[in-house]
Amino acid sequence: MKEEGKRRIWSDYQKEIADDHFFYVRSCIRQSFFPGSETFFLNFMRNVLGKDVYENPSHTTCTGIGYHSDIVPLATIMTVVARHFALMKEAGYKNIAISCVTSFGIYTEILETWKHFPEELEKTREYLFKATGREFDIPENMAHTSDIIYKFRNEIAEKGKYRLINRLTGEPLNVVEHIGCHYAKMFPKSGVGGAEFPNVLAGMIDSWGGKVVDYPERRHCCGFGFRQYLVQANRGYSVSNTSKKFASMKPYKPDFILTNCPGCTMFMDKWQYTMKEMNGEVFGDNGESIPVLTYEELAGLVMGYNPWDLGIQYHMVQSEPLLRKLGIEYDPDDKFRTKDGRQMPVPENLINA
Amino acid sequence: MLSMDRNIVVIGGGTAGMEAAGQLSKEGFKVTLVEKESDTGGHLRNWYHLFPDRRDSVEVMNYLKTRIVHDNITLMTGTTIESFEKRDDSFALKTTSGGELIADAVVVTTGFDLFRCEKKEEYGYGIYDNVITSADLEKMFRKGEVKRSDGVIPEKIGLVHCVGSRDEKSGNRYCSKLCCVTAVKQAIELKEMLPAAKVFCFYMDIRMGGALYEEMYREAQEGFGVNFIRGKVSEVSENIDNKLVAKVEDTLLGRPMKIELDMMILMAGMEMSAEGRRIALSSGLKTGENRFFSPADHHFGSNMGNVGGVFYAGTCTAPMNITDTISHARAVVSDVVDYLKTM
Amino acid sequence: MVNFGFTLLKGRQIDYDKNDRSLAEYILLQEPSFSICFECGGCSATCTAGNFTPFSLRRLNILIKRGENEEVGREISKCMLCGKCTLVCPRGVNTRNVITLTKKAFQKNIGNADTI
Amino acid sequence: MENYFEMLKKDIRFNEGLNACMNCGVCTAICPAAEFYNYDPRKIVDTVQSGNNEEIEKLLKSETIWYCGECMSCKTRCPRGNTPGLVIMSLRTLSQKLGFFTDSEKGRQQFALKRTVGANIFKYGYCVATYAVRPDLHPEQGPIWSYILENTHDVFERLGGKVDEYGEGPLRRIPDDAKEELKNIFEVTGGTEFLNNIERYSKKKAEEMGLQTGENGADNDYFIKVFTENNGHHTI
Amino acid sequence: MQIQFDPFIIPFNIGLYFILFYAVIRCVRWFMDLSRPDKLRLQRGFFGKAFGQSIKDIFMESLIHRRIFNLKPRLGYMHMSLAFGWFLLILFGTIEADIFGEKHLNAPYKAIFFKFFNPEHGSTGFEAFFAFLMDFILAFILSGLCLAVLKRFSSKVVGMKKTTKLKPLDKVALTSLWMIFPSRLMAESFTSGAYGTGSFLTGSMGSWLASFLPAEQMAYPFWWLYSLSLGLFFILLPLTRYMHIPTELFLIFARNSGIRTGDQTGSFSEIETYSCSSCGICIDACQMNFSAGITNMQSAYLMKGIRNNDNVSDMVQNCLLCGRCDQKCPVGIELTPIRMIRRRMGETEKGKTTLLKRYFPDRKYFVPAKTNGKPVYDYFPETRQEKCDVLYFAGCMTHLTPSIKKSMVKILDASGVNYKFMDENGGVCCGRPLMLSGQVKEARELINYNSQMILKSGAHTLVTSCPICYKIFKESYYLDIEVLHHTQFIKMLIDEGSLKLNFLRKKVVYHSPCELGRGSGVYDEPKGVLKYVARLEKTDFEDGNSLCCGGSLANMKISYQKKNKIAGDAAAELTKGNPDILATACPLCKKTFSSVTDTPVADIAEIVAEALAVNQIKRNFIKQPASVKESADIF
Repeated sequence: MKEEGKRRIWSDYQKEIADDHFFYVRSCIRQSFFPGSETFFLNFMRNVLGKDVYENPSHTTCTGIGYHSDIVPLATIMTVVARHFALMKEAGYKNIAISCVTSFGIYTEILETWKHFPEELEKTREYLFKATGREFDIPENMAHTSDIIYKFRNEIAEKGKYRLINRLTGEPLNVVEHIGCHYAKMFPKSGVGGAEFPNVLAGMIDSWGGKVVDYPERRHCCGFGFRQYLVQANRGYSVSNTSKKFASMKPYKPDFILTNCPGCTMFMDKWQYTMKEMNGEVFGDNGESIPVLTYEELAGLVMGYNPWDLGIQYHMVQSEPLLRKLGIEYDPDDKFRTKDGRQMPVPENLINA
Repeated sequence: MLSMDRNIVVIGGGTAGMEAAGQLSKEGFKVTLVEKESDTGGHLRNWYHLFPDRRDSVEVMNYLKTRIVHDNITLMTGTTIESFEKRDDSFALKTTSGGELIADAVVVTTGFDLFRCEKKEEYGYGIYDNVITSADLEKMFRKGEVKRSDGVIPEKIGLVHCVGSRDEKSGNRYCSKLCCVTAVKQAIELKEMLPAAKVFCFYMDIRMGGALYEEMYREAQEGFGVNFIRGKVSEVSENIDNKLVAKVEDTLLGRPMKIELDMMILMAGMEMSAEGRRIALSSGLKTGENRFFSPADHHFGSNMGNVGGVFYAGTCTAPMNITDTISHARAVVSDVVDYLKTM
Repeated sequence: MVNFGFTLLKGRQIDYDKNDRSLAEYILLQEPSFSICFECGGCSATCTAGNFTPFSLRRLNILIKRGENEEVGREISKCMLCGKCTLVCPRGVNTRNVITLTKKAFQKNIGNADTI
Repeated sequence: MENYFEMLKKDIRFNEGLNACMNCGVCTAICPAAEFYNYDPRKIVDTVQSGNNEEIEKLLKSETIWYCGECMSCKTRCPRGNTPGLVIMSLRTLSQKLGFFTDSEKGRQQFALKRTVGANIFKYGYCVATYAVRPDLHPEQGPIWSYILENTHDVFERLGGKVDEYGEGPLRRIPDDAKEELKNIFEVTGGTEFLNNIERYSKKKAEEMGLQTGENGADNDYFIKVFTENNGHHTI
Repeated sequence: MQIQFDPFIIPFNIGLYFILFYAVIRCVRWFMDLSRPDKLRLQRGFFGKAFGQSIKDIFMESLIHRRIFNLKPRLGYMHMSLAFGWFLLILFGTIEADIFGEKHLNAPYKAIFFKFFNPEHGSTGFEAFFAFLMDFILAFILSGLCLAVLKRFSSKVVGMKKTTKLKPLDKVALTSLWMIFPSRLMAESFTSGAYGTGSFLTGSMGSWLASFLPAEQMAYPFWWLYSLSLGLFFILLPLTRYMHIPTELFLIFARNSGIRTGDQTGSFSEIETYSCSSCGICIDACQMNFSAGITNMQSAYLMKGIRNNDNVSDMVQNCLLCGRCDQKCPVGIELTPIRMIRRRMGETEKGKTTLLKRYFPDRKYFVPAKTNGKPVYDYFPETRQEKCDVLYFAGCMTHLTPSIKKSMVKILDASGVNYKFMDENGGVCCGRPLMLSGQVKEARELINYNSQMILKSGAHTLVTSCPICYKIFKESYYLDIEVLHHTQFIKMLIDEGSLKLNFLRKKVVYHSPCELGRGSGVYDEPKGVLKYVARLEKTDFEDGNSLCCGGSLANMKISYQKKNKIAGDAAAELTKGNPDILATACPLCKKTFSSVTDTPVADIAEIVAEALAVNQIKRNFIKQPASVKESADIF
């Protein structure tokens, strides 16, 4: 494998990422499953990097999951998205930072559509005005929050307390990166490093000292497939695709999986539990399962945040083995405490616990 | 006798250029053959055997070399034409080194470039060690040994048709016409060199238009047991024992398929050469949607350019095999003669 | 044991390297003309059985070559050996012998024939 | 019989997604659905581009169009710049407009999606929200999930969540006026009608099958049926 | 006073009694193995009037070898001189011994070695007559022997293109056989020389030998040699193809008692395989041999293979089943049925053979496997068929030659019969190809399916255009309605005057399809029709002798190229006289020939359709608006 080849491709796909003044839109899944990640992102941007990131409380879902479950028409979702642009315009922002990869995909797709079919743009303006009396501009810069972390990856590396080095062996950690399909597969130019060899996570892992694993099913979908997961009868599809990926990465003995899509993070975490339950299969080294982290969680760990404030204890697959490798000292009995330090009951049969 | 005092500049010393120059000089014209490389021959130099009869390219090369040995021919290697313009009846050609050539007619034979397979990212050329191009393979043939980067003899080899041809994503909608037969030729040569190896051709259509091409195809199946799988390779990756893993649909079964390969050969398509593009821009020559020079007429003017006195020969107008290129190069002469008569 | 209400699915992807192609090798040895099929589908178009059921000799040939013997086993017996395919084949493949050999091979347990 | 091909052409996603297909199969080669369902996006595009009305109608009533997971991997590689995924989406939309979706087991599931995701959008302003993910419908979420649901407030508080409170923060309550606007948008853009359409046809089907649908929610026979039924004929 | 005994006769006696004893045992075993009805048949045949016929056949075939004679006189003569000559030698030898021996009813050796025991015999006139007779017969035999020896070295001598290959024991037996008569000649000559007796052959040769050799002493060793070669030959006989000599007798009785091969192995098919004398006539008759150059699968080899209990499955499959060899076999072995049985048996492993096994082969006869109820063709649609008087079944092959189909429709419409087209939109195969490949169970399913259709139609006649279908409809369908090939049907229509046909001024030759001609014995109707509508010319290959087009569905192994070779050669032979049309009555023959000859090839139906009087088409068109297709243009 020739690294320079990848670098050449990456240099072809350097998307422009705004530096400051972001209008932040949340992700249904990320906030429901990884609230700590979104919180970290905002704190880190605002307090550590001193950036201006604005969140408007009355922004809503982009209805993307509904759209991809085919119960929300295109015109509708375009207008919902337009409403967010309107809120952004009203607040005087031009750069949008999107927390969800599905949303990111939707936003990109819609902007492309408007480019090719200007009449759709006009129709959307009318709809939005009719429905809300609002007007909107198309954002100047659109970035997924992982793009932004990528942009500041070296700052994090400098400020960070830890590197992705196995303290026990001194070797760099084997990291599997998983990119949400809707991040760049639809519009390669919209993603850092394009669709085939995306750099957005690989870049982070690189500059934080880890080693990226390139395994055969790297580009394969995590298996969410919207309706294929949301309806119980279809979940076989979902878990089967995930198991395919895991079987393919297993020989590389990954220390953890890094993803930029909240859905993927959740599935790759929860399906490991399911597969273990179904046929006792585990895919990590020495009989452990593989921790799955969001890039925010990883950045947080690298920066030396308290793991429990990042919420990694609320995954099915627990990260203690990884923390030990990283040499992060953590307080076990702080793990399940409330904000004000009250001990909560300890959940049972978690994985790697 | 019209030819004596007329000079003609031929741009590009590849197959077409050499043949055209030779033919023109025989007609008695003063010919200047300009070649940007230090030596003439163009792509032919890198090829090993030629289809359909598998004769050594060197024989053809030697033939062409003898063609351009003639008092009327001035050979200028290592020279690049910057641009040229028509001054009433003659042309002034600027070389990049600042020189100038005056000609009564210009024959453009700038040929083709091979598609840069890096652009087909999903095949990982330049990233995965054992993904190579048809041209790379010809070099290996010339060396007489086909090996993986780790020196191991490959046991399973895949040849991928239509790389950079018939592909919007890589910018070329047209068919490069010769990749199919090249693939079959190389498949046969691979089997001859490594009889134990399994060879697979991944194709969308097998376009065996030329004389004796279809026969080669059958020979490959019957005599050498080459496997033909109808489906465009979608994605290539490397697994832990660094074999290549190709994903393709076996479209005739309607089922996705995964296959491990020791080596994968990309049939690089043909593109208008960078040189040609530059000259087209700088000198106002028309090019088609496929970026090749578009001749004045596709049926009876395939050698004529949109500027009177500018002529084309060979693969600067469309993908062509050696045979057609040489015929095309010979045909250009009659057009040049006709043109100069009217001067 | 948790009841999830769903299970892992059997993949449809042909895993060329895992498949057993002894059947194909056997047939190629006995009936060399098997190699020159260029999958034009003439046989399937004229097939008497194909008139009633989605049975395709073209498809069968490829399945054999890929080592998808299980499906071959499910399909092979549908043929009535009427011989139209042999007559229309532009490459002169001895199609009926391919069928008979396949059945024979399965009886000899070549190419995990447990399927029929 | 209407001309379904013409109807499809009215959908811009269809025009985006379908140029000429040359059946090369790059889409199927990497399609997650093709690997586990009796499904071949290439064939769907081929059928559609044939413009054969009967075939298209069959498609609209079939299980096939419901297998796609809309991961859009197919868009990346198509040498003709097609997007089978988009073609499928337009087929699904049409199938629901015409009420054909209730003819297939997988199609009927749209009802379940409407009752869950669809409902969430109006109720919470989110497609998915922690408290809307019921462990009984999501056993694969594992023990941690029931734990989080039992201690939602505490868990979220520490992680900066604002469960059911106004203001910024994860899982905050969406202001009513915002929800109102969302509603209006659905009204204006035909989203509401589309959802009612699903509801209407599903109820019709439920009657045929002699099952209760209830006015809303997941606790009715028809929902349970479509949510859990799997005839096992979708894969080999 | 004569000597009564001499040790040299011992080998002969051992041999003789062994072979007699052995023959009895084999015959008993064969008899025991016959099915009960066959046993009864044989009994009735043996003690009934069939007996006379059998004796006649034995005389004509086993001794005179009439059939071989008709085919290849020189070969016939060879076989006859040996068989018949030897028979006479024994007969008259016995008579001689009986008359001139010191007592009547001597032991056999007395007759065989008569000269040794009666050296002075032959002086008186009556004796001399016998002496002359015996010499004459001996000379007759030796002449045949010469031919046999020559045949070994060049088979052309007896007009054979190929002769059978031998295995070692055969060689030994053969030499011993060859030794018998020369040694007798020498022995008798020397004895005669010593005693001045003997007739024109032994006498003159004897006196000449005696003139420079000590005849007295020389004779004895030759008597030994004579006896040894006889003994050795008798003992080896069962291991060699000469076993056919005794077996054929049994075969003739069995056949004349009405026993047939049927569809499973049993003692009759075993008797047949042992009756094969490897004369090689089938090899010459086989187009696989003289056209395609395939020389390892002909019936003679198959019989040998079965006798040696080799794996013959490939040999069995690689055959057109055209039936030319059955037709020509001088012993009248039912070769095709035996092949068919073997096909049903599928793969047979080469069994290992001990010497005992070779004298007494084990009798594990093949019985077709019981079918398990599970249907293979579960995808067939519900059978449905409208009522009609005549049901027309085109057949798969006919669908590939649509002009035959069209012509038949035109003819049927013209004839005005109330008919229905059973497989107009493609039907289920008749099952014959599966039968031919030995897959009886599968074939039966198709047969049952089609039978239902036919019965539902309520038709009284089933007409088919394809001899392949015709044969199986006739043989395996158990239909209680009349089954006709379209040539027979057309002939019928012509005879009853319901077809008005013009006479075509065309020179036509007729190729009789294997399945229709040799297979089903239909020769006259097709030719009758052709005579009626055109000028029918004879070819060198009429009726039973007609060639195979090579396209036969029966051969799964033969390559496309070789098929074409056979077809090409056959077509060339048939079109020698440059006919205007090469007529046939089988879609497959038509298709096969069309691609290899420039002469227009036409099915009889097409020719008749062409000859159909236009006004009649009109008439019936008005009467019966059934579809009148445009005439098949083949000229």
